[in-house]
Order: sequence, then structure tokens, then C-alpha cells
Amino acid sequence: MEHATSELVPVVVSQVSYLWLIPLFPLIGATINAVLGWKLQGLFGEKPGQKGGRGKQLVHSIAVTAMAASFAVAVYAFFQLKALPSEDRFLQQTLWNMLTAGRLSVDFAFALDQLSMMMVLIVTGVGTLIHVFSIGYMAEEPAYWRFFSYLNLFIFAMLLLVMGDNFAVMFFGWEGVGLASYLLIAFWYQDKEKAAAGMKAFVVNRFGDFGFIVGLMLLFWGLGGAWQARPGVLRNTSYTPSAELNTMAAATTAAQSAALAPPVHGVKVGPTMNFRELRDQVVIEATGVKEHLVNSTVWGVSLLTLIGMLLFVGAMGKSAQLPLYVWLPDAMAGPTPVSALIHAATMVTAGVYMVARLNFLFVLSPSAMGWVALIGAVTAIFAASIGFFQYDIKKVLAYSTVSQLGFMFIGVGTGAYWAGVYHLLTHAFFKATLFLGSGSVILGCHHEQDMRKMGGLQKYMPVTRWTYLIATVAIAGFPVANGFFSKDEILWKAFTSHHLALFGTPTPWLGPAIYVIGLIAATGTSFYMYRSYYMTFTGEYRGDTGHGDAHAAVAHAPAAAAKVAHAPAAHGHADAHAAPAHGAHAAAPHDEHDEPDAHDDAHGGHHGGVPHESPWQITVVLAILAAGSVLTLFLGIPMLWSHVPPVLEHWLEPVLLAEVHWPEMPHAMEWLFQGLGVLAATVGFVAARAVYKDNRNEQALLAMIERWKGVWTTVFNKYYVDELYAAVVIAPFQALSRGLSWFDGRILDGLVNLAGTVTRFVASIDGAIDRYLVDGAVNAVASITQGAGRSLRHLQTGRIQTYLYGALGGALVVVLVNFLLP
Amino acid sequence: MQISLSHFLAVGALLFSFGLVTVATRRNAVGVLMGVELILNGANINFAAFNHYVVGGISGQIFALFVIVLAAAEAAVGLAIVLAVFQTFKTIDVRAADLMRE
Amino acid sequence: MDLQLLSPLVAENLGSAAFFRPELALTFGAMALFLVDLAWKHHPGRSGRLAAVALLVLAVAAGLLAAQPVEARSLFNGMIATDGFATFFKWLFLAAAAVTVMIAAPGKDFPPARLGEFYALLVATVLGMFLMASAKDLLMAYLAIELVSMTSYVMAGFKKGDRRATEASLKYVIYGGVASGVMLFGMSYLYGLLRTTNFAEMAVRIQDLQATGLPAAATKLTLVVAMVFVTAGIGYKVASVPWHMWCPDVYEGAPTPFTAFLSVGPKAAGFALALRFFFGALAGPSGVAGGLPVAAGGVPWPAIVGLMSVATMTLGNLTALSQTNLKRLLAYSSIAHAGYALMGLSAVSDTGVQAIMIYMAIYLVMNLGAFLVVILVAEATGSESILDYKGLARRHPLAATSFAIFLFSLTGIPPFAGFMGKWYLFYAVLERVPGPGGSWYAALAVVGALNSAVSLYYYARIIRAMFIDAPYEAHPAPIKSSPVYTILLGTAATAVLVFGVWWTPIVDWSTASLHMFKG
Amino acid sequence: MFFFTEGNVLSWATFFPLAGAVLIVLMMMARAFFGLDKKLVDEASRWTALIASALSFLAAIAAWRLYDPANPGVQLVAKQVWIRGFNVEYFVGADGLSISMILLSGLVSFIATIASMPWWSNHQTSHMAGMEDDGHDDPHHPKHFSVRMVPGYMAMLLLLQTGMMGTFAALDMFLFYVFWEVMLLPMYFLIGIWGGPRKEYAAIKFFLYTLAGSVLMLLAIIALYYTSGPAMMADGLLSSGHTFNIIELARQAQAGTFAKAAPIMGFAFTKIVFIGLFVGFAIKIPMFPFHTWLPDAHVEAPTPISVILAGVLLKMGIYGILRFNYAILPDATAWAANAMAVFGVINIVYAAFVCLAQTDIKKLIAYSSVSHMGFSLLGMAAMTPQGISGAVLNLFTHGIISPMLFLIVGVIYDRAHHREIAKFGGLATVVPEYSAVMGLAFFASLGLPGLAGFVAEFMVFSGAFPVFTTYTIISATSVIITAGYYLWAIHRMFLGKLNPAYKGYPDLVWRERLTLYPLAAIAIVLGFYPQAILSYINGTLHLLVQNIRPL
Repeated sequence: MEHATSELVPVVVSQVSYLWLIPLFPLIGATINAVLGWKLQGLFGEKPGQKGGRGKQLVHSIAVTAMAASFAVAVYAFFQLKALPSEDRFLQQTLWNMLTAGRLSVDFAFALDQLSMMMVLIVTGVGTLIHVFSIGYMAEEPAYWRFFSYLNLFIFAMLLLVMGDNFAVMFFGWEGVGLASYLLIAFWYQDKEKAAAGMKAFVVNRFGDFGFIVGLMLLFWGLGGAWQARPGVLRNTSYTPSAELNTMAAATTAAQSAALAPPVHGVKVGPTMNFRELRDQVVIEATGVKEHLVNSTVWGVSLLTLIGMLLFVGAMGKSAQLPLYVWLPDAMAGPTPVSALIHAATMVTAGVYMVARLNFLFVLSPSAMGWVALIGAVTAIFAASIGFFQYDIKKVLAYSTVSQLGFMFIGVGTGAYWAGVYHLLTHAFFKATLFLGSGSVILGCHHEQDMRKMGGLQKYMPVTRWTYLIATVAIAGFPVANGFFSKDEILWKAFTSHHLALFGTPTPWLGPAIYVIGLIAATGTSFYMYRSYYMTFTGEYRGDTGHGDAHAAVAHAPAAAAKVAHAPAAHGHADAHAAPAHGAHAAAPHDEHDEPDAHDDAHGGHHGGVPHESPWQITVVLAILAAGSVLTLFLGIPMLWSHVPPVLEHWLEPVLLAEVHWPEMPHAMEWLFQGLGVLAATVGFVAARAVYKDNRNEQALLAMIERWKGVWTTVFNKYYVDELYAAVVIAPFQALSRGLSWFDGRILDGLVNLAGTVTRFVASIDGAIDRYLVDGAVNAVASITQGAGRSLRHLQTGRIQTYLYGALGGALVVVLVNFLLP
Repeated sequence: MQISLSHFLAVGALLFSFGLVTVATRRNAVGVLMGVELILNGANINFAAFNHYVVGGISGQIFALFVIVLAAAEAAVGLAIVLAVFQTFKTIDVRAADLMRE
Repeated sequence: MDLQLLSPLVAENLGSAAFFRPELALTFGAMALFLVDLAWKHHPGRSGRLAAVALLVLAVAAGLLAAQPVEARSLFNGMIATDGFATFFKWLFLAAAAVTVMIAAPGKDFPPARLGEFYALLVATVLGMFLMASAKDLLMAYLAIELVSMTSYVMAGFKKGDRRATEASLKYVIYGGVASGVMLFGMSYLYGLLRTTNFAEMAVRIQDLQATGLPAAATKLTLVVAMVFVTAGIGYKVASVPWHMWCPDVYEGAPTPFTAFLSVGPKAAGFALALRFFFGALAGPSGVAGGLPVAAGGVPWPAIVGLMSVATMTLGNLTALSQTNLKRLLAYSSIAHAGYALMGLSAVSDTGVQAIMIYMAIYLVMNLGAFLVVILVAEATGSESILDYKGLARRHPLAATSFAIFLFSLTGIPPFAGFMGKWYLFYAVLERVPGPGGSWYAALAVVGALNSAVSLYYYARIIRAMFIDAPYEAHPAPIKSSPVYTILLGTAATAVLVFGVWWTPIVDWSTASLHMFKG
Repeated sequence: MFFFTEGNVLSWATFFPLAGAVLIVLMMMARAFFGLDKKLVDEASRWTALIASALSFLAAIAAWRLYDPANPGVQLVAKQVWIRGFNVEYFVGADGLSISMILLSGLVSFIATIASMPWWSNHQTSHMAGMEDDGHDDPHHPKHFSVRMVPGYMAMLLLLQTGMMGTFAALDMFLFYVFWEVMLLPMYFLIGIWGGPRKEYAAIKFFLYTLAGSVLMLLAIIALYYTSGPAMMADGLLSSGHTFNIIELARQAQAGTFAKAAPIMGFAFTKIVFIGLFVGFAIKIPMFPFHTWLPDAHVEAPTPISVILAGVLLKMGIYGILRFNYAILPDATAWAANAMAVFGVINIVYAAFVCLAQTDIKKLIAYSSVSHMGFSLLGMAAMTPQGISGAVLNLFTHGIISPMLFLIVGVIYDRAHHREIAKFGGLATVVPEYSAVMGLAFFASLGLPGLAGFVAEFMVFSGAFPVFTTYTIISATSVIITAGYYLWAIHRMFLGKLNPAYKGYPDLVWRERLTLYPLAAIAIVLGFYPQAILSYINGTLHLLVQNIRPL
């Protein structure tokens, strides 16, 4: 619960001038392809749908070159960083002052420390590989240029996210990746379902952003102004602008703004958006900031807990945790490289990165940590359970991603920051491998994603099969690949943590409980991954003929799935993941430049044949990533084995300086738990093998499904969460909006029109009074006056006399008013 | 019985009221004009009476004289107009003149 | 003749004549017009010649007016005053009359045979208005009103055989007769109560009454009734509620050039007299009674005038909303404008007086301009219905544009002159807000402001008809207009625009004319 | 810069358009008298408008360059006695608040002028839009506004520009009011004559609504005037009694002149005056519940007029409140801050929900303007440096983004002649460039970081949070709803299968590019470098809020 050393010093900054190049290259690539890509692609008189033409070469050369250049600069930066003393590894570059208003001063600045360096290397490295993969995978795509432009744009945004020196730049990236993700999920926008998936991703993420923004504001406020003088209670109803808000904080330039924050012990103190400044003032206890933050409460809740949890809401959105995970499975509508890059390796880890980046804050609030870890654990097991019964290979991987992200949050939640980050890294490799492997399979099986129609692919796609297997071993957690080391560290730390809390009071049982949940989830992970492996690669190929039985097995499955089964393979395009979309998809031309004839011709050769191995761009990338999945295990060899701290932990230590107090545990116990981890993986593996290997126990499976039909249906339908959202969130929103719109148009505007109508009505009454009422009154008066001498037959008077009555009556009124007035 | 200011004023007020009632109720335009004359003469009586009882001098009398002159002029103009009304409407019933309404 | 030898009163009268030259010029001018009317009975260029003579008469009067010494003095034994205040209004009357002369000549409303008669009567009316603006005695006030009224009755019914015109003049004469009778009756009470007919002396007597303490409720009642009766006579001239009802009918029935004159001339004269009467005779010591603004002799007349103002503008505007006859619409609009101007009276301050003076000057330009367009269209189409204004922008762009300018100006939107007129009125009212009875004034101002907004609605209807709506006919014929109209229209529109952004001349002029002879 | 000097640049910016309008009127008269060819006069008036507008924009840029951001006070002053008798001066100048608005006004006006031309098009789009001036006027297929009564339109457009520029430049209360009202008339005609099917209703509603507000404002202005003390006028003489000089009034307010004034109807003088001014400005913002004129006006107005309406006119409400209420009535401002914040929140959330239910894309955008102006209300109510700078920045960024949105709607309306979201579908296939620009504008408007809209929102949130925590949190939910309605609109209009009715629709033409791309570029630049504007406005605004003390 304390920082590693109490004599922490401010970070020493090395100013460099090339950091901006890292995001710049992808930005240039994105811009060129966005603006000129279409022209370039057609430059050599090629049709848009044509496969791998020279125009397309130009397009992907630009994109890949940009990525490679970016990666090269990142590697250069890595070596420069490495050359620095480990405590002072901090490269920084300020480009310009973005905005200054009072104490809020934000620079457009980049920084690289050990953590962001790692992220940059993953993003650019894995990113480059996936770009290369895409060359093969997207070869037939008419809107090739658009794809690469989006992909580069994503990398640019992701680099802003991880390299941002402050919350603002990070948030630029945060939302930028959301945009890129939206664009890529909805890449085949002519399919409304896919477009809707993109929209869903963006909007759900906005829920997270809402929490993120509020958390950020709370943090900014918590650090704000003359905080010593202010009790930790927010004013929210009565308006009392205070002097320090109004006067002292009025700064116009960055320099003035900086001058407002008095340095305390050499550290700038006060509200800041800058990570480094934040870290300095919080971790250096002499400033008193930490004390202030810990003691502050808002609405009766610890300020830090609230900040932590709100920021975590942001992470929930981006990193697909309960209950905001719903967009991620749908995001599989995007092309598979996108799934690999964005929805597995990089973007979805942004939340983990953020929590790790703010470790010094989270560690101050056991409750926030507890919730993060708990939600991570619940997500892990929840998503894993859904993954059990999915038939869409990408869906399985999607739920697996959600589940693995849960593991990462267990890590960063319990305080095992390096373990969480390490899992992030390992996951980037094995999940990228798996996704790309699945992409390769899909390509090989002519855009089929249903595992029931695969099988036996080990014969046709050896490279894909082996890389997929390696990655499966890694994710399942056998100690021969990287996944074991990261997951095991996380679970061990979870078990041994006694400092977590939920409602402000320490809850020692929480750590072990999370451990148990995590272990079960790990077993499940192993099971569904091997299940997918066996269903896909073993047994006989069921693509053309062998699917009848499987189909019968799921006769009670949703009708849409059945339809898919009946309409195999005859689809024009790459990832046709979403079962209900299939029918529509088949007919939809995919791009504005699409010419259906040419398109079908280009595909003609593929359809209906046996599966085939993918082109070299794909297999090479798969091989590299699979190798990475194994080799990165060396970054995390446990101390138990090697008696030195794991390489990555050591590397990250200056950044992830918030160390929690782990109790000393006997080595034997650690060994035991590692054994338990392996056992869990083995159990999953054995179970999957027993049921799915070579498709041999199909009957038993069917019987089981029949028996647990209710449960099966519930899980198969993903616990009806989407339906729940529709009923609980979307429907009320729409109803409210319709209601308010009605109110606005009918009531409010009606009132305005009513005012006009009333005015005109009064005007007409006014006329009517003259016409009828005065006449009538006059008639009455006349009848009385005339009644004396004349007959009642002649009642009417002339108009002029009406006027006179009015005039005299008016005069009378005026006289009376004279007296009525005091 | 001593005739005092009050009596004159009462007569004046009565004339004024009769004038108003006449104007307001007569259908005959000439009758209406006569009502106007009554009103004016009510005022005249007041002027003369006030002059005699309250003010002194001749200012009220002179006022009344002017009013009489003007009343004659007004009657002339009024009758000319009534004549025009008769020529146009073939009646001097003031009810006839209600062409213009709101 | 040695003046010393005559009795002082006669000598005073003769001496006063030296400062009475404009009025004398008008008197003789009117007679001369009758004569030339006879002389040129069958002359082919009769209209033009008569108009020239009428203008000449007005010009002579103007010249004499200009030559008049500026210092204020009392004439004819305290009957009338010449002062800056009166002179200001006299200029307005001359201007209004001159414009009326010019627009009457080419129009169809006045056959050449009867034009001379009309001009003579018009000049006589101007004389009456001159006297109204100068009157400082109840007698003179009554005589002047009657002079204006009686000539007006005749002119209102000028179109022989026209049912509407005849009806208008009948209504006018009856209504006017009653109103002046009522006023006279009120005057008689004032005379009895205050023992004088001179405004200045009346003010002194009221103060005396107040100093001794008003003896009885009866006195106050008498004062109130007398005040209200006199107000009725004046209110009828300015067409304020509840003495406004003659106004729409007479406006509609009378020949349009005369309506135009009627809507500005006698109204301005009425306001001049009202200011003389209320300021000269009734402006008691400033004070506040029960939260109400200043009152004289216990009569809270500023509040009464304020209420009249509210009622007048509200009723005028609301009723105007449903009008389709342009003359009638402008009649109600002119009622509403009387309401605005009454705000200035209610303010009981020099600023208020000045505001009314400025407003009347501007109102004269814009309202005459508006009527000019009505005449122009009526000459071409024979109709005053708003329907005939549809697509006017294409048929006569100048008329449509300048009409829009006048209407916006009447609404009181900058940069048109009407805005600045209203500005001064609102300013006069709001200036009183911090003082006694401030809340009343604030409320009055708010009502006035909201009324301005409402008035836009019916003005904008005309503008919409002219600019936005398509003409009735498929191929509307362009409207031809007499060059006199075109020039007058252009001048008025330009004046409205120029005074809208540069009104220093008017303000300086009114400031210099603010002095009212009270002795 | 050029022949602009610090003393004359604002006057040039204001009166160039007026000169153009006068020139066009002269041309119309010449046509009437000499029977010139209609097409010739049309073309000449277009060029006149374009050049006058461009010159005004140039002058605005020059003013911006001449302005020294380090000095938060009033600069570029021109001062002349106008009406000595009433102490009215022609007094223009710019501080940080107005210089940004002047720049915006020049830019948006110029863009709107370009968008008013039927030029730089191709045959197909011209034909679809009905821009071909063949002399006929078929009622069933009405002509495009850009070829109907051209000189009148151009003159009105220029007059409107003068009004806007003058409103922002005026530092004399009276002058301000005159310019303020001058804007009303051309707006009325521009909507009423060149507008859509329900143009009469929309025009009169706009006119009445704003006039009702401005007469209240007028009363408040008069009240301020007669309460004020004397001030030195431009001719070196002391004014007689009172002053309209806004700067001087603010100074007197600091000295307590208005705080001491006698109450009105039992309420403090400053509060009553505050309310009068505020309602007048709130209608223009437009603030709930005074916003209902806006959707109608926008829906019926021709595209360039919507552009000006959203881009500049809506800004005047906030501008006026800052210029008058904040500077001259600081006490009442502090008193009203909470209410302003509440209304801001209502604006933000309420309008966002209403957007969600719209079926007309232009109405959706109109309501989104209502929502976005709420941010300014909230931010300025907080009176923190971030809040108030954010509020004004929001004016600027919204002034960049909302014109884009309306131009975009105009593009599709010119082709399809309807705006029903549900009737479109899959347009991205047929008009990719258009779709891309639209996406940029929508994302800018929903507050995507990296585009202009975000920064202002973010600053408003961070500024308002410490003061109005709950309100800020409630308004922050708008980030979700906003994303929802924009993306849903994109989804329904542009994505999915192409509706066959729109097959072969032409993509952007050069006129549309000329108007859209500059704005898009600015939106991106400001997204990354908002300090470009902030550095101008910060100093002045921070001085402004310093004067406001808590009650």
C-alpha cells in the first residue's frame, strides 16, 4: 500500500525532438491513402476489385512503409531510452501549447517512458505485421485504399493514446481509436448490420467516455486550486465562485499558467493534466498532495475511490468489461485484421494501459482496486462461459478477448501492475496469432466462419494450424508459451492480496475469491480454445458436405443460424460473420467502385473448392507472431524459477512504482499454485479433446445439450444481454426522446403559437365587443330609456350613438378610476 | 326662495344630461344635433352662473357668447351634413349610417 | 395712431398682432383661396394653380413664422402664447398641410371644381391648429378646437354622394359636437372652481387649493370630472381610448389625402394642446400619492393618462391585427401611436414633452409616407384592401420598398426614424422609474415595449403581402404613379432613413423649442 | 496590413458590405430606369456581393492580425460623436471577446456568400438544384434561391453582414442596439422571400420572437443609460449626464453606480435590468424555452442563411450576455449564475434528446445547435477561467462546425429536394466525398477530440465541474446522446444498401468544396491548436470574470 520508496524524486526528463515522427508517419500514410488512394489504386488502369494489382501495391506500400518507418523510429527511441539510467528513462517532446485557460494548460506533447515504450513497440510492431497480413487478406477488396487509410489512422490514434504526455492527448487517441474502430467495423457499410455494429461500438464507448470525463474532472478538481484551504466537499448547488477560481487562476499563456502552481519541493503542485506532473506531486509525499487526496471525500465517498472507479468506467468501455463489453463481439463485423489489431492486440488494452499508467493513484484507493479486480474477474468468467458454445470462430475469439482483458484487470486491480501489463503483452501476441489464424482459416474456407462447417483443416493449412496451436497453448496457460507466465502471476497475486476493499473497509477474502473465479475462468479458457482448435483443424472437412449432422444438432438454435447452415459459402466477401446478416450480405455490392460482374469473376475460382493455405504475406506474419508468443515468455520468467526479477518487471519498475504490500508466502505454496494453473489448463484441454477431437463425441454432446437445454440456450444467446440493453437502455432513451420531441413541437411551440392565437383571438373579441357587446349594451340601455316614451319595437340605435355610449361610458370609467386609485 | 348658484348649476347639469340622452337615443339626425346644442347650452348656463356668483367681471359671459356663436356655426355645418346624408341615404336616420364596421 | 392713447387692453391687442403674422397670413390666405377659386372657375390648369396658391399661402405663413422673434411672449391678454414649443408644432402643421396640398392635387378624391374650397378649408384648419398649439386659455383652446373640428367635418364629407364619406362626416360631426360639448361643460366647472380660464392662473389656484387643503370630496370630484371632461375633448382630437371610436370610420370614409392630414395634423395639435393644458394648468407640485406619480389637486392624472396610454396602444394594436382595409388598419395604428405618445405625457417631465415633440415630427413623416403609398395604390387599383398589395414589390418597387421602410419605422426598429421617436418616449418613461411611482412607469414601459412587438405582426403582414406573396393576377401590370407621389415618397423614405441614423437636427431643434411660455 | 489601420479596420469590415448593398440598390434602380438586362444586373450584383463580402472578410482578418493578444483591453478603436444631444457615439473597437467573433463573422459571411452563388457547379447538379436561370418560374418545380430575385437577395445578405459585424464591433450601447436590430430586417426577408414552403410562418416567428426579446433589451438599455453617470465623449467634452459607452458603463459598474440605483417594482435595479437584457439575449441563443423559433427558421431558410443563422447570429446571445450582463451587471450575474447553469443543462440534454427523435436532418442539426449553445451557457455561468474561455471558444468552434453541417444539408437538399432521413440510405456508395465531409462535420459536432468541437466542450466541463458538479455530470451525458443521434443519422442516411432512387447522384461540386473544405480545415486545426483562438480571448474574459464577486 505504499510506494516502493519514500525518497522518490521527480522524473528527470530528456527532451528529444523526434518523437512526433512516430505518429506522424501513419498520419501521413492515412492522409495520402484517404485523399489519393482511390486514384492511386486505379492508376494503372486497374479495376477496383482486381486482386493484388500494381495500384494496390502502391497503396499498401505507402501504408506499410509508414508503419515500418514508425516502428523504426520507435526502436531507435527504445535504444535511446535503454541507454539512460533506469530511473531517468523518460523522453519527452512538447510540440505546442494546445490550450491554456487558468490552471488548465495542455500541451500537445509526447512522452515515452518504459510503459509507453512497450506499448509503442507493440502497436508499431504488431501493427506492421498486421498491415502485412492485410495485404494478403484484403487483396480482393475494392476499397483497398480505404482500408489501409483507416488502418493507418488507427495506428496514429493509438500512438497518440500511448504516447500522450497528458490526459488530453491520451484522450485524443482514446477517442481517435474509437473513431478508427467505428470506421473499420463499419468498413462494409453497405451491410446495415455491420454498420450498426460500428455504431454500437462507438456509442457504448461513449458511455465509458462519460465516466472517464467525469473521473478526469473529479481528479482535476481534487488537485485544484488552493486545496489546502478547501474541505473535500464539492459545492454543487449554491453558487459561490471563489477567489482562487476567479482571480488567481486567470492565466492566458502556458507560462502564466505554470506560474500559478507553486513548486513544492521542486515539484509543480496543483491541478494538471500532465501524467508526469501528476505522478510527481502524488508520489512525492512532501508535497502533501497524496495526503490531501486520500483524505478528501465527495458525497461521502472517498475522492480517490470515485476517481478510480469513474476512470475505470472509461476503461470498461474501451477494454470491454462488464457491463460495457457488448460492443466487442459485434465488432467482429470488421475485417479480421482489424479484429486482430484493434479488438485484440492494441485498442482494447487501452483501459489496462490507463490503469497501469495511473497506478500511483489507484493504489491509494483499495476500494477502487477491489472493484477493478472484481469486475475483471467476473468479466473473465462470464465471457469465458459464453465462449464455450459459440460456433462462429471469431465470436469465440472475441469472447476470449473479453475474458483475457478481465484477467488483465485482475492484474492491475490487485496491484500486480507489471503482471497485468505483461498479460497485455503476451495477449497481444497470442491473440493476434489466433485472430490472424482464424482470418487465414476464414480465407481458406471461402469466407466461412462457422466452425461446424470447418474441420480437418490441418491437412490443408499446416502453417495456420501450427501457429494456431501454439497460440492456443499459450492462451490456455501451459508453461511452454508466454500465456502461462502472465496469467499465473496474475492469479498468484490475486490469491495473495489481502489489501483489496469494496466499500472502504478491507475485504481480505476478496483476493482469494478472485483467484478462484480466475482459476475457473482459466480452465474455461483452455476448454473453449482447444474446442475451437479441434473443431477447426481436426476431423473431416465439413465445408461442403459434412455439416448436415451438426446442423441437426442445433435444430433448436436461432432460426438465423439455421439459415446460414442452409446457405453455405456462396458469398461474395470476406468476413461474413454475423449470421443474420448473411442473406443480405450476399446481395450487397461492397463498395462504391464495385462492379458486381468483375467482382464475381474475381472470386469465381475460389468458390466451392477445397480449403487452401493462405498466401505468404499471411503465413509469414502468423509464423512471426507465433514465435513471439513463445519467445516473449522470457520477459516474464518468474523469480521463483530464476531468482532474478522478471525482465519486464524490472524494466517497468520505475513506472509502475506503486507497489502494494504482498505478504511473504512460502515458495512451496507458489509452486503449488503454478501447478494448479497447469492443472486447470490441462483439465480444459482434456475435456475439449474428449468432446471435440475429430468430432467424435458428437452424439454425447448433443445429448448433453438436450439435457441442459435451458442453460444452453441462455448461454448460447449470450445471457440475453443485448436484449436486456435494448429493453433497459435503448428503449427508454428512444421513448424519452420521442416524448421530449413531442413536448417541444406540440406543447412548447404550441404555447408560442397559442400566445399568437390568443392575441389574435383577443383582437377579434375586441372587434366583437365593439360590434356586439357594446351594441347589445346600448340596446339594453336604449330599451330602458326608450321604454318610457316609445314602443319597444324600435330597439336598434345607430352606430354613432354606440360610439357615444362607449365614449361616455369610458369617461365614466376614467372618473371612477380616479377614485379607485389611492 | 333665493335662487342660488346651485339652482343654475342644476339646470346646467340637467340640460347637459338631456343633451346627452338626446344625442344618444334620437334616430333623427336633426334631433341629435339639437342634443348637441343642449349640451352646449348647459355649459353656457354654468359659465354665466359661475361668472355671476363666483368670479365676477365678464369673462364667463364672454365665454358663453363665443359658445353661442360657435354653436350656431356648428349647427350650420351639422345641418349641411345632414342634408348631404339625406341626399345620399334618402333618410336622416342615423342608423342608416353603419356602412363601416370593424 | 398712438398706442398710448388707447386703452391698455386694446393697445396690448394691437401690439400682439405684430407677433400674430403667420396666423394672419393663414386667415387672409384662406379667404384669398376662396377668391381665386372663383376667379379660375373654368381655367384648364386649375388644379395646379390652386395648389400653387395654397402652397404660396403656406410658404408665406412659413416665412413669417421663421421671421418671428424667438423669445416667448404672451399675446392678446393672455389668450395665446408664442414660444418655441408652439413654433415647433406650427412647423409640423405647415409641413403636413403642404404635403396634403401636393398629394390632393393629382388625386381623384378631389375634383378640380372643388379643390379650391378644400384648400381654403385646409388652410383654415391649419390656422385652428396654430391656435391650438398656442392656446393658453380655456376659451382659446375651445375656439381653436372648434375651428379645426368644423373645417374637418366638412372636409371629411368632401366626396359628395359617396356613402362612406357622408357617413364619416355625419359621425364625425356628431361625435365631435358631443366631445366639444362635454369638454366645454368640463371647462365651465373648471372656470367655476378656479375662477379663471387662464392655464397659468389655474395652476396657481390649484396650488392654493392644495395649500389650504382641499375642502371637501365634492371639490375633488368636481375637479376630477372637469378634468376628465376636458380630457375627453382633447382625447377625441388625438383619438385616444375611450374617445377613439370615430377614428377608424372617419379615416376610412374621408378622402385619403385628408385622412393622411387628419392622422398627423390634428393629432399633433391635440398633443400640443394636451401638453399646454396638463403642463400649464394641471402640473401641480411633484409628489407622490399612495405610490402613484405626481398629481395636481389630488387628481392622479399622470396615472390616468398612463392607463389611457396602455389602453390606447393595446386596443389600437390588437384591433389593427384583424383589419384588411389598409386605411382602417392605419387608423388603428394611428390610435396605437397616440397611445405611445401619451406615454410621454404621462411621464410629466421635460423629457416627456420633448419626446412627444420628436415623436410627432417623426410620426408625421412616416405616417404621411404610409398614406401616400395607400393613395398611390388606391389611385391605380381603386382598392384599399390588403389583397391588392400582394406582389407590390414587383409592380411598384419604390412604393413597396418605401412602404416597408415606413412600416418598419412605425414598428420602431432601427435604423429607421420611428425607432428613435420611440426611444425617446421609452426613455422619458423609464427615466421616472427610480422616482416616485417608479413601478407604474416600469410597467407602462413594458406594456409599451410588448405592444411594439405586437404591432410588428400586422405591419409585417403588409410587408409579407408586398414582398413574399405572389400577385393576384398571373401577369400583374406595373403600377404607374404621378411623379409628385414618387418624389414625395422618395423624400419621405429618405428622411425616415436619414433621421434614423442622424437625428441630431430634430433633437437639437426640439431641445431649442422646448421652452413653453407659462406666465 | 494593406491600407487597413488600427483606427479604420473595424469600420471597413462593417461598412464594406453596406457599400456593396448600396451599390446593388443603385444597380436595381439603374435597371428600373434604363432597362438593363436582368442577367447582367444579376451577375453584377453577385460579383458585388462576393467582392464586398471578401473585402469585409479581409478587413476582419486584418483586424485579427492587428489585434495584440497580449493586451486584454479594447483595441482598434474608432470613436466619433454621433448624436451629441443624446451622448451617442460611433464607437467601435475590439477586445478579446469581440475580435474572435469578428473574425468568425467575416469568415462565415464570406462562406455564406459563396454558397449563395449558382456558380462553380456542373450541369447535372445545377439542373437538379433548379439553378438554371431560364427565365421561367414553374411553381411545381421552384427555382433555386440563388437565381430568384438575385439583386434583392444579395443586397439583403450584405446588409445582414453589416449588421453582424457592427454588432460585434460596437462598443456604444446604442450603436449596438441599432446594429442588432439592423440584422432583423434582412433576416426576415431572406427567410420570408427565399425560404422553403412554410417560409412566411418561419420568418414572422423569427421576427416576432427576436423583436419581443429586443424590445425588452431596449428597455434595459435605457434603464442602464439613465442610471449611468457622465463620461468623456470623443470630442473631448463631457457627456450631458449619462453615457452609452459600454467600457465606461463597466467602469461605473465597478464603482457601484448600478448597485446603488433605486429598485424597480421592489426588485433590485440590477436584477431587473439583468433579466430584461438576459431574456433578449436568451431568445437569440436560443435558450430553452425560447428556442422554438430556431428549428422553424432553420428548416425554412435557404442554406446560406441557415449558415449565417447558426454560425453567427446564435453567437450574439452569449456575446451580448458577456458584453452587457457580465461586464455591467456583475452582481446580478453572480445572482443569476445558478439559473443560467440550470438552463444551460436543460439546453444541452433536452435538445439532445429532441434531436434523437427528429426525422428531418436539418431540424436535427438545428436542435443540435440548441444543445451546443447550452455548453456556452453552462461554461460562462461557472465563471471559472476554463469555463468562460470554453464558453467563448465554443461559440467559435460551433460557428465553424454548424455552418458545415448546414452546408452539407444544403448539398443534399439541392439534389433530392427533401430532407427526410428515413428516405435516404446508402448514400456513401454514390457520394463518397460528400459522405466523408459529412462524417467529419458530424464527428466534429459530436465532440470528437482532434476536431474543434471537443476542446470547447472539454473546457466547459472542466471549468463548470468545480462550481456546478451535478449539472456538469448531467450535461456530460450529452456526449452519449450526441454520439447516438449523429451516428444514427449517418447510419440511416449514408450506410446500408443504396436506395435506388439516388443512383447516379453527383458528388460535391466546386462551389460546395469551396465552402466546405476551408471550414473543415479550420475545424481540424482548431481541434489540435485551439490556443490560436484562446490566446486572443483568454485575457479579456478572465478580466471580465474577475469583476464578478460572489453575493
